[in-house]
Amino acid sequence: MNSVLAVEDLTVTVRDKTLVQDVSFTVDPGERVGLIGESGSGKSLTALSVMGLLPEDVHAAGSVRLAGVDHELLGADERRMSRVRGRHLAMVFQEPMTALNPTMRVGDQVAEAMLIHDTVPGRRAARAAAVELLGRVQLPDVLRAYPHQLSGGQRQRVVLALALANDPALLICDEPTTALDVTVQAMVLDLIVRGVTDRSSALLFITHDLAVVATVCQRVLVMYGGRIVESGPVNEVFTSPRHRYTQGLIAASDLESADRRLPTIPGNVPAAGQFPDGCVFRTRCAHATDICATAPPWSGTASRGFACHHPAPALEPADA
Amino acid sequence: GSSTSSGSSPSADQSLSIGLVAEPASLDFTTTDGAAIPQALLGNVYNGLVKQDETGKIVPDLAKSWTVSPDRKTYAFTLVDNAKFTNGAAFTAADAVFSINQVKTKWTTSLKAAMDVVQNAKADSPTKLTVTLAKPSNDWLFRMTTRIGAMFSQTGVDKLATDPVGTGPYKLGSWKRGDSIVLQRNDAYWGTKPFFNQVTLKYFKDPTALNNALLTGTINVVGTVQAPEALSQFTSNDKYQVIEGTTNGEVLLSFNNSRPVFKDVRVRQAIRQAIDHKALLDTCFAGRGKLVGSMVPPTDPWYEDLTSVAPYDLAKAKSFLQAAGATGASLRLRLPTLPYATSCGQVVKSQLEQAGLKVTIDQLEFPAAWLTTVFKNADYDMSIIAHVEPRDLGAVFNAKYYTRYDDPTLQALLASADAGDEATQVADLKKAARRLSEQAAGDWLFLLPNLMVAEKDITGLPQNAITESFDLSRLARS
Amino acid sequence: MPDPMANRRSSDLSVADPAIRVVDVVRDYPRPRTSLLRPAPVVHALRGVSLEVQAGERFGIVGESGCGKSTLLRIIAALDRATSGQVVVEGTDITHLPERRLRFLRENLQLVFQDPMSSLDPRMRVRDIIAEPLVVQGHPASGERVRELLEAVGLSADAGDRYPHQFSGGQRQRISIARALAPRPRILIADEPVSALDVSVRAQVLNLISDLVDELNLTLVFVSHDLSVIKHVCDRVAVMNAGEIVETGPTGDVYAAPAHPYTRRLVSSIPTLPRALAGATTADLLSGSPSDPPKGALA
Amino acid sequence: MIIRLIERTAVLLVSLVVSSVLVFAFMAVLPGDPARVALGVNASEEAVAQLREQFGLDRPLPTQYLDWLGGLLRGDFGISYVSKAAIGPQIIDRFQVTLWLVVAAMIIALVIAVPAGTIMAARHRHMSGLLLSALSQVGVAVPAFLAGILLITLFAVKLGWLPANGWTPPAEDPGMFLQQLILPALALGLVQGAVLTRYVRSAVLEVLREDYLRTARAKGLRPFPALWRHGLRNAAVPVVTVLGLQLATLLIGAVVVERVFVIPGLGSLLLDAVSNRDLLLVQDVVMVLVVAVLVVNFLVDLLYVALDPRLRVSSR
Amino acid sequence: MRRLNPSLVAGGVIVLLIVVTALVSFVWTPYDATLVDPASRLLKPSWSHWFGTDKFGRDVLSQIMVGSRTTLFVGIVAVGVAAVIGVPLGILAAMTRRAPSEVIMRANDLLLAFPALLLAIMFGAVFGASTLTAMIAIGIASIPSFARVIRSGALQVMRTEYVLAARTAGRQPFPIAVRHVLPNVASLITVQASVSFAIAVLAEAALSFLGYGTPPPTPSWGRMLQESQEFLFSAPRLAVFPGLAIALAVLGFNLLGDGLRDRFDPKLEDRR
Ligand SMILES: Nc1ncnc2c1ncn2[C@@H]1O[C@H](COP(=O)(O)OP(=O)(O)OP(=O)(O)O)[C@@H](O)[C@H]1O
Ligand SMILES: Nc1ncnc2c1ncn2[C@@H]1O[C@H](COP(=O)(O)OP(=O)(O)OP(=O)(O)O)[C@@H](O)[C@H]1O
Ligand SMILES: [Mg+2]
Ligand SMILES: [Mg+2]
Ligand code: NI
Repeated sequence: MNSVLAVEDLTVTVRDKTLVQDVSFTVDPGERVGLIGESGSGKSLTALSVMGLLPEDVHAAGSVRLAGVDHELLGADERRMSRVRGRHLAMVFQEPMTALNPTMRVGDQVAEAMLIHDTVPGRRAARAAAVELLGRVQLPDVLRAYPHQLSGGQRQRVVLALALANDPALLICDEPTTALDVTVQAMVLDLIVRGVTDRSSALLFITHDLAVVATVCQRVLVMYGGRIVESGPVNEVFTSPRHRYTQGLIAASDLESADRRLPTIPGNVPAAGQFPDGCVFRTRCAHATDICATAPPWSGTASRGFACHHPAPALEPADA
Repeated sequence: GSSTSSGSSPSADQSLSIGLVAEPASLDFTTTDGAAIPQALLGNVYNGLVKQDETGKIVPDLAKSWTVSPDRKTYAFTLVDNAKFTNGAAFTAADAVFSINQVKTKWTTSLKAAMDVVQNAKADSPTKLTVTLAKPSNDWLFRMTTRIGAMFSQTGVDKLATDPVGTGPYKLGSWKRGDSIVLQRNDAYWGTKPFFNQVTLKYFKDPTALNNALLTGTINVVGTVQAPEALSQFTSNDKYQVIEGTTNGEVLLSFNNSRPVFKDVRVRQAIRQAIDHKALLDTCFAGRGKLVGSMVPPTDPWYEDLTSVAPYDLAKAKSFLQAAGATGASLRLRLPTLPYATSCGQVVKSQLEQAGLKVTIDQLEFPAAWLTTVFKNADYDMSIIAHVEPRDLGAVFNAKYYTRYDDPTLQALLASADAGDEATQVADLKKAARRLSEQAAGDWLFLLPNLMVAEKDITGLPQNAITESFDLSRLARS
Repeated sequence: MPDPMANRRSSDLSVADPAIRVVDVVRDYPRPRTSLLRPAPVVHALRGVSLEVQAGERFGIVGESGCGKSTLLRIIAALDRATSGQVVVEGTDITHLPERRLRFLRENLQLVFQDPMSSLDPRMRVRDIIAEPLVVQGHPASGERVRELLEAVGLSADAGDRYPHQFSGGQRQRISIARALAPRPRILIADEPVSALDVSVRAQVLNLISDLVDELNLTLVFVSHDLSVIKHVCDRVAVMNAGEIVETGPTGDVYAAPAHPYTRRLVSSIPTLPRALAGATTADLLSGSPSDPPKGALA
Repeated sequence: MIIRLIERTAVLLVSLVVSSVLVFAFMAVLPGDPARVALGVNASEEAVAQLREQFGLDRPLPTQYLDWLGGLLRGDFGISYVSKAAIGPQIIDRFQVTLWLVVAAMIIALVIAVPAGTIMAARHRHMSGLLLSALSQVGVAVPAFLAGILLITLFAVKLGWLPANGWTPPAEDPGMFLQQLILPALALGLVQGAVLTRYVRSAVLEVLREDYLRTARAKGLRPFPALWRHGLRNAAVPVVTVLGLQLATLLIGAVVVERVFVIPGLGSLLLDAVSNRDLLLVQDVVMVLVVAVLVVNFLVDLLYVALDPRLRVSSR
Repeated sequence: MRRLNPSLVAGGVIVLLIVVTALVSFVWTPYDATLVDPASRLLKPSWSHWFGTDKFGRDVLSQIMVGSRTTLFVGIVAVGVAAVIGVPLGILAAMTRRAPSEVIMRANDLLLAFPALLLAIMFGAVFGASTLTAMIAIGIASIPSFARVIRSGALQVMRTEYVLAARTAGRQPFPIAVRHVLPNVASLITVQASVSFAIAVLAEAALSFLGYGTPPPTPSWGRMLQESQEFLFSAPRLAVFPGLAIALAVLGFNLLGDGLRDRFDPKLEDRR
C-alpha cells in the first residue's frame, strides 16, 4: 500500500437516510485528485468522513486509512484523531468568511496550528513560523490583524497557511474558491497548487467547477447521488466521458459553443436520500432502461473506470 | 443614623430584639398619624406627666402628684425635679406648658383635638404646673397618658422626625429605615433604669418572616403576632412563652352612614346579624381575639358584653333587608392592604352575599391610599380596620369622622360622661356603647388579641396591650 | 407637468429612444463614523456610471463581487435612488419620480433575482406569487394567466397550488421568471439568475431565458460575475470594476480582445475546460499568458 | 473605539435625561398633592401650604424638575416629605444591600450556568445533557420567592443551619453577613442561574455550529479544548447581553426575595415609599434604579467591544 | 415527516391543560371557588376536596381552576399589549431609514430600564393595584423584547429578494409590511408570545405575592401562595398546589416557546 489515502466502501448515513454509498478511492503521494459533483452529491460528507469531523448524528462506515498513521481513521477516538488532524491531514473549507475565529488574531490562529502538535519549539518560534507561512501565501503584514479586517481571499489564504503549517501528507480542499471572485480564485488556486507541490503533499480537491478541476488536478472523481460514478485522469474523463452523467455535465457547462441553446440534463438533482435505487442517475438519463434499476457494476480499473449500464462510446483522446 | 453600637457588642442578655409589624414612616407623631410611632417612642423615649398602669389606672410619671379643683376644671401638677432631656436640658414646668401649647398650635394630627379643652397652662415654678380646662373633662387627663401628653424639650423639637428628644428610659440609637429602630438605655434617666441596655425594634412586613425570625433566633420577642394560624409551632415548643390578652383594637366593619342604604337602621342591623362572628373569628384570626359587640374593650371600666345585641341570624337579616327594600343592594367593601382586613373582608363578603347583598371588594394600599380614599374622603360603603386608640368610641362615631355617624343622642351621652364624675362617666358610656350597638353604627367583628411570643425567660411583657406605648422599661430576663 | 404614463403607454417608441439610459450615476452609501475629526466615510458603490441599452438588446453587465452591479440594477428599477445622475427608462426620466408615479415602470420593467431561496415569499402559494404584480397593478389576476405563465416556464399547472419550499432551486428560478413576466414587461432584468444553480440546471434556466427573450421580444439586462455566462447570453457587455464601467462593447470582442487591463485580467483568470485540457496551469490563470485566450477550441 | 465610546456615552446621557423627565412627569401626574399626602388627612390648609413652600412644591413644575435634577447631579437627593429625613444616605444604604445581594446571586448564577450550560450544549444529544436541560427548564419555572420559601423552610426552620432572615452590614459583622446572605443569594441565584443556563446553552450550541470551531478541530484540537480556546469568548457576547439584562431587572426584581428574607434593600425601600406616598423618595429610588440599569447597559456595550474585535472600528 | 418535537408536545399539552381548565372553570368547578365555609376549614385532601381546603374553607382545587383564568387573562392581556405595540414598532424600525429606526430602538432600550416589577409598582401607586394595572405594566415592560425580536426578524425579511420583487411589482411599503413581513415574522411572534407569556405569569405571581397584583377575592395562584405562607408548618400543601401550578404554567409556556422555535426554524434547534 503506497497511496497516501485509501478510502474503501465509505458509506455515510444519517438516521435512516444513506447520503454517501460505497465510495472507494485512493490518493497517491503528491497526487492532485479532484472530486467533482453538483450540490448535494456528497462531496463534503466524504471529506468530513476522512477528517472525522462529521456532524454528531451522521455516521460513516467503511475504511479510511492514511499513510503514516497506523490506525483506521473511521471510528478512531478523538484523542487519536486529534493527533492526525492538522498534522498528517489538513483541510481548507468552503466559507472563508466564517472559518476563522473572529475574536483571535490571525497570527495566533496560524501559530496555534503548530503549537498544538509541538512541531515548533515554542511560542516565539511558532510566531516566526507563522510570519513565514503567511509570507508564503503573500500576506506579509496580517499577523496582528483580526479576520474581519481581511477580505475573503485573504482569509482563505490564512486558512490555507494554517492548513499547510505542519506539512501534512494530504490536504483536503472543500470548494475553497467557490465564494471568491475569479481573479482572487486564480491566486488562491495557484497558492494551493504551489503549497502542495512545495511540500510534496497530496491534494484532494473538491469542487463543482469542471474547469477548475481540470486546471488544478491530475485525476478526477465524479460524484453523483452519493456515489462515485466515474473516475480517471482529467484529460481522459473530460475529453471522453463514459458515464452519461459526466457526459451531460460536460455538455451543459460548455458555454463556449456558439449555439445559444445548451444541451441540458433534464430534471433536477434529487434531494438527499431521494436518489433512485440502482443507477442513481437513471431518472434523468435519456439512455436509461429497465436494467438501470439494478446497480451498475464498476467497469474499468480503479484508476480509470465508471459505473454505467449504457456508457457513452469511448473516444480516442482528441489531442493526446 | 448615629452610633450603631457604642461598645463592641452588648452581651446577649443585655440586649433584646423585638419583632414588630408596622414600621413608622417618621418618628414625629405630632404630624404623622398611626400607632407605630408612639408604640416605639412613648414611655420609652418620651414621658408624659401621667401614664396608665397595667390595670388601666392613671398613675404618676413626670408629675409626682396632682390635685383637681372642685369644679373639676383646674389641675395642679407637682413635677419631678430630677428629669433631664437627652439633649441635656432639665425638664421643667415651662417645658410642660410648651408641650401642651405645641399640641394646640403645631400638631397636625386628628388627636390634637383632645387638647382643645385646655384653656390655659401655666408654670408656677419649675416643678409646679397648673392647667385650666374650659369645661370639666374626664377624658382630658386620660388623653394626657397618650401621645398628646408627651413632654418635649423647648430646645429639642427641630428634628422630631429623625431625632427625638425626650426624658424617657431610652434614647434613639439608630434607625435603619425599612429594618429596625435601635433604642439605647438612657443612662441619665431619672427613674429606675431599665434592664436591657439596648432594645432593637425590628420590623417585618411579612408575618411569616416574623415568626421565622423568632424560630431562628434573630429576634427574642414577637411583639404582635399577625399570623395566628402559625402560633401552634410556638405553643408546642417549650422554648417559648405565648402571651394572649386583649388590646384596644376593635376590628370595625365600618359603614359609611352618609350613604342612603345605610340611613336605614334595618340594613345596618341586617349586616350585623348576617355575620357569624364566631365563625369569622375562627376563620380569619384562628379563633384568637374576643367578640365584644361594641366599641369598648374589656379593659375599660364601662365594658359590657354586647355580643347578644345582634346575634347571628341569617333569616332575620334577610327579612330586615327585605323590609328595607335593600335585598340585592350592591356594596363596595374597600379594604386596606392589611392581612387581617384582607382575610376578614373575604369572610364578610361571603357571609353578606348569603344574606342577599352584593359585595365587591377592592383593596386600597395602606396607609396612603386607604387614608385618602376611605378615611379622608369617605368614598366607600364599608371598610374594615382595627381602631387601636384607647377610648375611641366618641372619636370614631361622629359626623365628621369617616363613619359619618351623626347621632345627637350619642353626642349628648358622651358630653355628659366627659363632664360628670366617675360614676356618671361609667354609666353614660355604658349607655353610649349599647346605643351604638343597637343602632348598628358599625359592626365590631372582634377585638384584636394581644398576642406575643417570646423566649421563655423574658419577663415584663404586658398581658393586655391597652396603651399606645410598648413599655420596654419593664422588660427583663429572668 | 405632463403625466409620463399617458405619454408613454400608447405611443410607439421613437427609434432614437434607448430602452434604458443611465447617465453618470453615482451612489454613495454612508458608513458609521470612525473618527470625530474626519467626515463620515462613504462607500462609493457607483462612481459615475453611464450606459445605454437599446430596445431588444441583450445587454450584459459583468464584474466582481461588490463592484456595484446590484446597486446599478436597483437604481434602474427605481428600488433605490442615485446620489446623483440620471436614469431614463423608455424615454421617461425616472430619477426623481415618486413611488406612486412609477406605475409604467413597474409594468414594463421586471426583475429576476439571484437567490432562489430568498426570492420567493415562503408563506405564499406559487399562484399568488406569480399573480402578485398583476394584483398590485390592478390587472385581473386570472387563473388562466397564471397557468399560461407556468406553462411558459415549463412548470405543470398544479405547481400553482404549492409553496416555494416544495420546489428545487431551478424550479424556483422558473417561478421567479414567471412572476417577472406576468405584467408582460418589455424589459427583463436578471441579477445573477444562475449563480446559485447547479451546472446541470443552469443550462435549463439559461435556455429558458434565451427562449423567452426571443419569443417575447424583450430587452434583456443580464448581470453576472461570470463572463462565460454573459458571453453565452448577451450581445453586448459592460465590464464593471469598483463602481465604474471600465469597458463596453460587443461580447465577443471584449472577450477576445479585452482593451482595459482589468478586463484582461478578468478574462485570463477564468479557468475553462479547453484551456485546462490544453495544459493551462493555475500559474497561467494568474499571469494570463500562454495557451492563448480561449476561442471555442473544442468541438 | 473612541467613536463608539463617545457615541455610547452620548446615548447614555440622552437616555438619562429622557428617563429623568419621564420619572418626574410620572410622579407629577400621581393623584394627590405630595404635601397633603405627606401631612396626612387632618392637616390644616396652612400646614399644607407651609410644607409646600418649605419643599418648594409651589413653584412651577419645570423649576422643580431642574432643581431636582440639579440636586441629583450634586448627589443631593433631597429630604423626604414624609419622614423629613435626608434621602441620599438611605438610598446609598439600601442600594448597597441590594447590590450585595444581586452580585452574590449573579456570581452563584454564573458559577452554575457556565459549566451547566456548556455541558448541556456539548452533550445536547446525550442523556446527561437532556437531563440537565430538563432540570434547568424546571428551574426557570420556579418563582424566586417560592425558592426562597423552600430554602427557609428547609435550611433555616427545619435544619436550623442558617438564619431565616435579616440583614447585617458586612462591616458590622462579616460572619453574620455571610450567614444571612447565603439563603437569599441562593434563592435568587439558583433561579437566575437556571435562566442563564438556557442562554449559555444556546450560545454554546450556536458556537458549536460555527465553522471556525470546525477549523479549530481540523487543526487537531479536541472538542473541549477547541470550545474553550475558540468558543467561549464568542459565546460570551450573547451571554453578556443577558447578564446585563438580568442584573438590571434583578435590582428591582430582588424585591420579592428581599420581602421573603426581610432584607432592607432598594426594592423594599421603594415599596415602603409607595405605600407611605413618600413621593420624592419614590421618584429618587425609581431614578436610581433607572440610572443603574442604563449604566449597566452602557457597560455591557463597552464589554462587547472588549470581547469582539469586530466592533472595534479600525483603520485597516 | 419531521420527528415529533418533545418540547412542543409537552408544552402544548401543559398549555392546553391550563386552557381547558380555565374554560371548564367557567361552567363547572367542584365548589364555588370564593365561597367561605368556616365549617370546613383546612381540610386535608380527600375525595370530596381533592386538594383540601384553605383557611376560609374554600376548595383549593376550585381555586386553582379559577386561578388559571387569572393567569391566562394576565398573560393574554400582557402579551397582547406587548405584541400590539411591540410588533408594529419592530416592523417600523426595520422598514424605516436610519434616524427614525434609531429613535425607536433607543426608546426601546430606554423602556428596558423599567422592568415589569418597577412599572407595576409605579402604576399601582398611581392607578391602584389591580390585575389590570399589573397586566398593562407587565405588557409594557415586555414591549422591548418584542420590538427587538421582531425588528431583527423583519430586517431579515426586508433583505430578502421577495421583498424587492414585491417592490418591483409595485407594492407600497404598508402592503409589503402586511403581506410579506408580517406573515414571515409570525413565527417569531408566536415564539416570543409564549416566552413573554411565561414571564408574565411569573411577574403576576411575584406582584400578587407583594400585594400589587390580583386583589382578593379573585383567586390567583400568586396570592394563594402568599396566603399559604402562614400555614407552611401546619398545612404546607396549601403552598404546594399553587406553587406547582405556577411552575407548571411557566414550564408549559417556555417549552411551547422552545418547541415552536425549533419547529419554525429547524436550524435553530435546541436554542435558548
Ligand atoms: N447532518 C445532516 N443531516 C441530514 N442530511 C445531511 C446532513 N449533512 C448533509 N446532508 C445531506 O447530504 C447530502 C450531501 O451533502 P454534502 O454536504 O456532502 O454535499 P456536497 O456535495 O458537499 O454539496 P455542496 O456542493 O452543496 O457543498 C446533501 O443532500 C445534504 O442535504
Ligand atoms: N444598503 C447598503 N448600505 C451600505 N453599503 C451598501 C449597500 N448596498 C450595497 N452596498 C455596498 O456597495 C457596494 C456595491 O454593492 P453591490 O451589491 O451593488 O455589489 P454587486 O456587484 O452586486 O456584488 P455581488 O456580486 O456580491 O452581488 C458594496 O461594497 C456594498 O458593500
Ligand atoms: Mg459541500
Ligand atoms: Mg449583487
Ligand atoms: Ni444508467
